Amino acid sequence: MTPLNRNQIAWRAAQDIRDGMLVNLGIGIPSHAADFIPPDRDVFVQSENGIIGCGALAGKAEADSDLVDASSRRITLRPGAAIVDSVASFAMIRGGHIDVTILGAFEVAAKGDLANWDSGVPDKGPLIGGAMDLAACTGEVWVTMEHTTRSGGARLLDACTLKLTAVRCVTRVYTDLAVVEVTPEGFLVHEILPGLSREELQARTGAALRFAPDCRTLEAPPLAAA
Amino acid sequence: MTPLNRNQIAWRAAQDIRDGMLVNLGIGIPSHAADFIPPDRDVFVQSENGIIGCGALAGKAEADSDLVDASSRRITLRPGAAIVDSVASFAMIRGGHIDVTILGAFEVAAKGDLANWDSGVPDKGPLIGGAMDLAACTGEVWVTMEHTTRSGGARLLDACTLKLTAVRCVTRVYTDLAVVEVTPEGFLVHEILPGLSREELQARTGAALRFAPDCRTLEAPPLAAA
Amino acid sequence: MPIDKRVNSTAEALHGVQDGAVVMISGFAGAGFANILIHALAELGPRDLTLVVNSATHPLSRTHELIEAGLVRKVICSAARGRGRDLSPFEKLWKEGRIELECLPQGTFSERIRAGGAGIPAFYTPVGVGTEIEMGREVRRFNGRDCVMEEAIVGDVALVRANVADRYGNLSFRYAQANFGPAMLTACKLAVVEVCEARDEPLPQTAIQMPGSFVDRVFAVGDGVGEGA
Amino acid sequence: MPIDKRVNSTAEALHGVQDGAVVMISGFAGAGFANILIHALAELGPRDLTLVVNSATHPLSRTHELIEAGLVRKVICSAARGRGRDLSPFEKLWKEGRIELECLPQGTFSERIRAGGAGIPAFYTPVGVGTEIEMGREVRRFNGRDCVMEEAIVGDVALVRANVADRYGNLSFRYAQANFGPAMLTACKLAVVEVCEARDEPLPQTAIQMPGSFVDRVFAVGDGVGEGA
Repeated sequence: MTPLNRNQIAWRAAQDIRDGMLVNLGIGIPSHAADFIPPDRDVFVQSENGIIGCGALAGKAEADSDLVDASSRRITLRPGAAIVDSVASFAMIRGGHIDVTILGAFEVAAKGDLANWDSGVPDKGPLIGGAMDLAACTGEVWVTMEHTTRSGGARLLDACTLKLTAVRCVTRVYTDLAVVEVTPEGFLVHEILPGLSREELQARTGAALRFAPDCRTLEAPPLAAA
Repeated sequence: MTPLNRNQIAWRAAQDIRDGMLVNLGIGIPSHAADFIPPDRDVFVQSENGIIGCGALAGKAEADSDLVDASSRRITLRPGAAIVDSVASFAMIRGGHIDVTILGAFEVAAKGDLANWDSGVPDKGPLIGGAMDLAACTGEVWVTMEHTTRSGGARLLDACTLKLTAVRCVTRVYTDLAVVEVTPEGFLVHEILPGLSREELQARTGAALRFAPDCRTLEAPPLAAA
Repeated sequence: MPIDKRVNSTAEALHGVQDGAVVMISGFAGAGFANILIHALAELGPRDLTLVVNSATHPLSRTHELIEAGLVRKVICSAARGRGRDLSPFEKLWKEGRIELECLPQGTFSERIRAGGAGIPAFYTPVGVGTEIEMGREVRRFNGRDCVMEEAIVGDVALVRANVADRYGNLSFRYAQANFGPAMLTACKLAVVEVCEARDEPLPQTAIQMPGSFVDRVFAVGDGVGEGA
Repeated sequence: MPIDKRVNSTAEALHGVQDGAVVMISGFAGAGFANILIHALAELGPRDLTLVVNSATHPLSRTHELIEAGLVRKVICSAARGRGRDLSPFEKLWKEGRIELECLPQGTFSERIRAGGAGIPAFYTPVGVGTEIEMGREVRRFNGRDCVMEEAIVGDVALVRANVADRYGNLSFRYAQANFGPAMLTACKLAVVEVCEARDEPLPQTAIQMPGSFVDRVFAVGDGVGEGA
């Protein structure tokens, strides 16, 4: 039983991106989902700084300091890309025009609350960025994260302990151990890592899990760690 | 004693447009002010449909149905003209970025209230257009109009009788008989038609007039009637 | 499947528009009327429509066809006065009490549509204070100035005219053609655009005035035919 | 006198900026920092500034020069966390209680600036409900959803980077360079732009992304020098 690595989590989430979607990908694991979108799906990736249609990362020769995504990475544009200013970018986000946003998280509560902007590190300044807008206003909010903290603490909880990003927003969670839907009745597991028992998964989770009748094994191709 | 014709009223108002101003000109007399701006002043004319830098009316050969001002007139662009959409155009108007708007009016009250969108003609539908935004949010609101109605009724009043466009907004009134400033103490006449006595002007006005210490004669060059 | 928002007929362009729909129609002062789509909608004939259109009476817009066909229950606009003394089709039905009217300041009209597309449920504006617009509205003072609260307007379908589109729905407009179009495209569930030309190859990024992500369907009508009477 | 908004020095560009000014600084993710103007402002040295800037800590922005020089009383931003474990200049002063901080969701940050320039004193947004943003804010329900009221932000001076300007102040931006710039130019009494190139001849209408009517002064810095460290 080997938990998925970060690239594999990103891969798994990417398989659920539907053809024609407009998606926003957060920093970290979510950003890698762009690399694993199945090639038969034509997807536009939006970035908060106004890029609609982010392409691959720029090679050294083509890198341009004005062509960046919201994570300050120098990128390229895909065919059909457009660029707007920040006001229009967040009008697009707040107006619900993004189909799905994939975000990293520290904690997710059983009713869908998300904590992903303040890990409680002392002294460091706050960083809200676009997370609250994306979480509060996007129709589907998917979270990719490790199922537990490094010290084994649960991240899927009855109630978040860290500062909230938005309430009742997360619709799905992709972890290294499971794919979990957030339903009005709480967490519903759709996929579980092969070799991991339901009891073991529950033991690593801070809220009651239910299991879908057709709960499957969580599988991903071998991928180098991100 | 000949009252100014409509082109002369427009001319007189145009003399007060200062160098570098961004102005919006309403339908009717105000639109003619564009023709009389002194040539030493570099002025941009904005139109509510998003044109910033209206030029002269288009000749037949250059007329383009997509290049119109808010009055549906086919126009040209001046050098340096820009075009924005309606949301941005009214953000500009509401945000106070227009220096002066010159509007037609049915009535102006001594405290600056403006009535210019509904003349009370029965049966006809209402037409607000951009008048309320322009009147409420432009720093200087100048009115050009005949001093009285066709039947001799006063248009400068203690209180408007027609539906209001905005309250406490008009700063100056240019009529065929006088140039009148709207002050916190009411109407203050700065210029009066030669041959017209102060008493005669007062008789044609529905609110008390005061006269500036340096009150001058109202003069305009001979111009064909508009 | 490669994205391609181009459709081949007005029937495809308007598929799904139903009775009771809130229809936003762009165009101002003669520029940007989606007259082919408006005409097709009149022929399709959904009833009980609410039109969100700057003018209910502009002679160069075919909006009057929807009104004359008796398809319109309500108009939200900033201008509803026909030219001259005779009553326009809108004014006739309005006088007879057969069409409801909400007439707004043009900046409030455009900003309410923008708010609808931008996830802003309501905002305050000083425009209309002290006028009949104030009636029925909440008034609140900010920085010493009274303002009225205005709520967002959202729609079911937007009918917008642009100049050139690409397969992704990216748009460019000619001169004053954009006007209410971009905002309306953001505020409606279904965003339909008629264009002179719909290209297979993408528009260059610098030529795009409206990202295709706000556009659902593009219908090419050829040069000029959508304009005028 | 023919309009010409081009100035020949940073001193001219920043003339009149005073102690206590609210300074808006554009730029995001490495693109669009007006670093020549920011550096010149730090040398000019007005005190007690309030900065309205998306990030108080971006390593490619020279905003830190203003902070390190002790000129800043308050920062309004959406990001104030430096990279790594060491504290950034902002975080040091903030920890010591020497800089006040208002950290906002980025869309609320940009929309409040836009509101400041668009004559909207306040608006409602669902963003921040149920979070610490809600504290001290009015909450109101629209269409079944709680929203917070947010007020406009206005400023004294905007420092913005663009690519090309003309004598009228019309601007075009490269790629993601615009970001907060257009909104900030509308929201400030004095709008100053640094550009690679300031042309005498007007930009073609189709190339203008920001009308010059919102721009007061343009300073040409030549290609590339304004960017990066």
